[in-house]
Amino acid sequence: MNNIINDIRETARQLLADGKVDVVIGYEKGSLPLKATPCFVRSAQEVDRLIWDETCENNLASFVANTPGKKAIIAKGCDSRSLVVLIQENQLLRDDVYIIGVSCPGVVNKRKIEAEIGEILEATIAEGTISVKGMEGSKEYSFADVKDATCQTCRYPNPVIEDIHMGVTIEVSQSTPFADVIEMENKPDSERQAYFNQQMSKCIRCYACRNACPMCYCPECFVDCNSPKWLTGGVNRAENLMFQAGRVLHLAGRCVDCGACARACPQDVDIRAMNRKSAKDVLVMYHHEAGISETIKPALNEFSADDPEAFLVKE
Amino acid sequence: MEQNPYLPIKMRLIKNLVETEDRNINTFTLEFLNKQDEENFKYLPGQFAEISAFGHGEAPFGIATSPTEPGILKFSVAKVGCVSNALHLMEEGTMVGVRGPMGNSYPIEDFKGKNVVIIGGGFAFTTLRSLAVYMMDEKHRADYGDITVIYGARNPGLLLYKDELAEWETNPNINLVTTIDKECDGWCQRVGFIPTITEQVAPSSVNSYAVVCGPPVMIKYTLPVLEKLNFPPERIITSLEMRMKCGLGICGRCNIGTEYVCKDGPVFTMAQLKELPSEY
Amino acid sequence: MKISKEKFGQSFDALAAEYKTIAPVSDAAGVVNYEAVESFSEVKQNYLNSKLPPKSFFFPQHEKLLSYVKEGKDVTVKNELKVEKTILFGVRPCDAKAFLLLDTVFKNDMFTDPYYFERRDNTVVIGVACNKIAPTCFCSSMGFSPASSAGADIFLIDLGDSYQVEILTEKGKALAAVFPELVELTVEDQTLVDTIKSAQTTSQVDVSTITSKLEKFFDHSYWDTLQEKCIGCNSCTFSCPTCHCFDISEEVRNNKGSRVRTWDGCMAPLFTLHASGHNPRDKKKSRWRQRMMHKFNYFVHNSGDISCVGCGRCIKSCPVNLDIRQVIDGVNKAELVVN
Amino acid sequence: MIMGECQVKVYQPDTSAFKPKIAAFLCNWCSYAGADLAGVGRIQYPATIRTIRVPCSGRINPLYILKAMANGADGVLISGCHPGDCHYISGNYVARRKFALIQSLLKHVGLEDDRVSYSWVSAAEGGRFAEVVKGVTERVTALGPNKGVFKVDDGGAAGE
Repeated sequence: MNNIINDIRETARQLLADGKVDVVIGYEKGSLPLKATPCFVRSAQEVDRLIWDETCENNLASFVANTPGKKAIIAKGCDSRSLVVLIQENQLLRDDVYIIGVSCPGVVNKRKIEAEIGEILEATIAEGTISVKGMEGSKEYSFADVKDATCQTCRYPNPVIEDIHMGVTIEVSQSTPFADVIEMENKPDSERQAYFNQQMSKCIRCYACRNACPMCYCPECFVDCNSPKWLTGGVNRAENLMFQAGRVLHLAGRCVDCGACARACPQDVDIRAMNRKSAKDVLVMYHHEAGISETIKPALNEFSADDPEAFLVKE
Repeated sequence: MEQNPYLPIKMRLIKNLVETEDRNINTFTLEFLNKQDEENFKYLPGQFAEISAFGHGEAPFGIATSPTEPGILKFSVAKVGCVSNALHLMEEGTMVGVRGPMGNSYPIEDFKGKNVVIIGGGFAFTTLRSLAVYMMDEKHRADYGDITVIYGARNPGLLLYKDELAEWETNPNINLVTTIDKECDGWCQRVGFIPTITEQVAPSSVNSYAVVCGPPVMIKYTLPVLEKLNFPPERIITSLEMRMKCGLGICGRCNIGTEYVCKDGPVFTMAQLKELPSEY
Repeated sequence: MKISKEKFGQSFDALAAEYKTIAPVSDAAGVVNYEAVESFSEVKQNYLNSKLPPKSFFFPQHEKLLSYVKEGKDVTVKNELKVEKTILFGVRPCDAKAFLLLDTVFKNDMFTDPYYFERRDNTVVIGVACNKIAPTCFCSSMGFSPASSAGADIFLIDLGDSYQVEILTEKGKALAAVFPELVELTVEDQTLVDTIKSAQTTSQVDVSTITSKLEKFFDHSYWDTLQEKCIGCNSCTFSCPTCHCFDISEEVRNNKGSRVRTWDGCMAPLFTLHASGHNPRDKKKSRWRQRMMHKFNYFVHNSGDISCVGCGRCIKSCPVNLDIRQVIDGVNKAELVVN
Repeated sequence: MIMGECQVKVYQPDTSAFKPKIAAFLCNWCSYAGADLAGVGRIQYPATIRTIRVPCSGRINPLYILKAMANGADGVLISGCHPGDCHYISGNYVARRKFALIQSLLKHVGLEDDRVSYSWVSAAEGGRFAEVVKGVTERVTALGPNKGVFKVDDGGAAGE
């Protein structure tokens, strides 16, 4: 990892020094253990703030469109897919962004660790091992065991679009994609309903999921619209489900499953469960995955005369 | 327990009058249902009230009537949002909710013995009308010096209270100057933007207060004129507009600096505004 | 004086029959929040603090203010204020202090918010000192400590199998009548009490000069870059025990409706958007500045205290790790440009 | 006219049983005309649907369906032109992709399969329209009233 960060810093330094970009959007060390924080580097002297490790969990693509000027962005596989969608949807000019692609081994799921050993006091990461001192005790974790759920099912750890590549390309194990969704689908209706009820009752509608999502860039979100008023101010299971379902349907064929929403959620709602269901449907029905190529049109911008019609009412 | 300030009183909409030619502003006349309600609703020019269009919501509007006009309240409202649209479509006789009066008022006590120059633009004339009518009332007229009203709109059709303005033209109690932005047929008054006209009319700043309400751009260019005429900032009064919900200084959205516009405002002197962050 | 947990639990259970009792409860995933309980056995022991602040029991996230029925042109309006006698058990010192701050918001020189105060007046707050201090806690910097009793009616210190009891208010006294006789602390108990009382948070920030510094800080360039990584969600404001901004909206079906108030926050652009389209705080920068200025300057002018209690919830919940302690530090370190 | 002469079978609703309310979003050019034809042809079908005419099935926002369920509809029927027959060339092709995803997602989160029904009915298929409504009504009736997966606390029914 150390070599990667040196390369990243050197690249950033060059870009800024040559005036090729105005800002480099990357990660710096956060104030909490095992948490990096987005940073905006505007001068060559500052590039040493940049870091790269398993704590770089934010999807920086969500900052790109709102940051003025030419920018370089450090992009993981999922971030790069978000950039592709943004470019396809004319939210971003390809020429305005210099993509420093980094092959990503995944990010750490801090919450899983905290659930076991309490709030984290100190942590170090070395060679795939995370040593953590928590309020309730210390423990060593193998990174694979505390990898974020998104990263465990990641199929695109290597950037799909980039101007320069960092790190060794990561091989993807071709296990069944969407095994988790299939498992969920096979459960009885009542069980699924109970699961989503329980998840949705946790939501406090802070909209961190929406705001952390690079694809949620609508100037006025349907939840904020007051005529028609889709949602009331009510914060209850049904309203929350309507918010999340509405959001998932807006993201159908666009969601790149970066998991930023789920990681942003302060209430730990399993937002991905719905998004991934929709992503799976898009893959199965329309053989499309969002953001893997600039040339393939998004699934819902396209159609074919023989699209499946299994949803039609039985007559 | 004291009265619940979130509960509106009911008032009957007795007149829903299209005020401007573009049909964008209507004047609503509301009638108190009983003496008690009216007694509890003691207000002064410059204050506002939260009006509920039941089924649509609640929004704050400046009171256009003067306390000297008993039995009713009037509001002139532009059709911009949910509540104002509902009000525009409302049939006469419908009950609306009213909470108030809210906010502070124009400093009419300070105005006593002084000349008052009222400068208004567009549909921001509502509480200014209240002020003018209040001061012109026979009980109060003697308290004040010269009253000058400079009122402008984009075109004659957009002037509020046209009948009343016509009456003021000839009223010796008040010196009315009306203006429109661009010349048009049938208009025999002044033509020009408010700042220019103010400069032409050049009301004396000696022993005078200026009250300015209007669109931000009008205020922006009128203030330098008033400064040139030597109005000190303590004697330039304006009324701010902010998004409001509770009207009680609690919900936080009209907060500017240490002030809550709904409770500590909406009327401020320029001297006060200079101390506040310019977030309005 | 102290009471054994067993006896306290019996009194608690007896009170639960008469009062609505709210206490910290742990869910299956180990997340602690305040919920209605019927017995002391449900109450989570040794918790750090709740994930969401207990402010929602006085100021719910979603609350009906009034309801109405329209009939023809007429309308009937009904007050929806409903209050139950409540015991709020297990409030940490930071949250209890936050109640005192909220009191100054919901009652100002002109108005009193009946929805908040009816609940507040009918609730007995039982505070419990912190035995454990999280790395994100910084209450010691905010003028109190993990064992401050301010804001509580009854204050307990957890001594393992018993509580040291302090009755602080009349409300507390009335409730404490059901406690069996209190016994003296042992020498060991006293040592433990002293340890807990002298504990300080490990994390500290300097807020001694922030209010005066912010006085002339409004146009400082510090705000330009500070907020860049903020994504503008409301997880900080919703998890804050002192944030109190709200929205009032209408929920309607056919001829019936109600007016509800819901939590809102200054981070949302719609918060200040006028119907005309004008927005006085249209930039993330101005919204972030508002949050800081309000907490650390405006609030001090209006209520005499900083509107932050150092509970650290916003630090833990922020998706981009925009740490309020660092922001305070940043203000402290920023140079004022003297013109 | 004497009722006995009427060719169509009179639909006899059971008044005691639960009668669902179904929001029907019908495209202007085919399904709405189909419903019209059913009416003109006096083809009886249950009076359970509340028709909302939309320009094209492609106009149907997924939120319409969610909002109808949230507002207490017991069922939703969506119908447009047959694929290939869209008045706007491709509106229903685009809609078809959306509908498939909506249907799948709603089932996934626990909404009963038959609550929301989709079908293609042309302007000439008045009889078929009636059959579709009958079928949908039967299935929704079998499910019973809206169980509230999306239905929210009725703000308006306060104080009752």
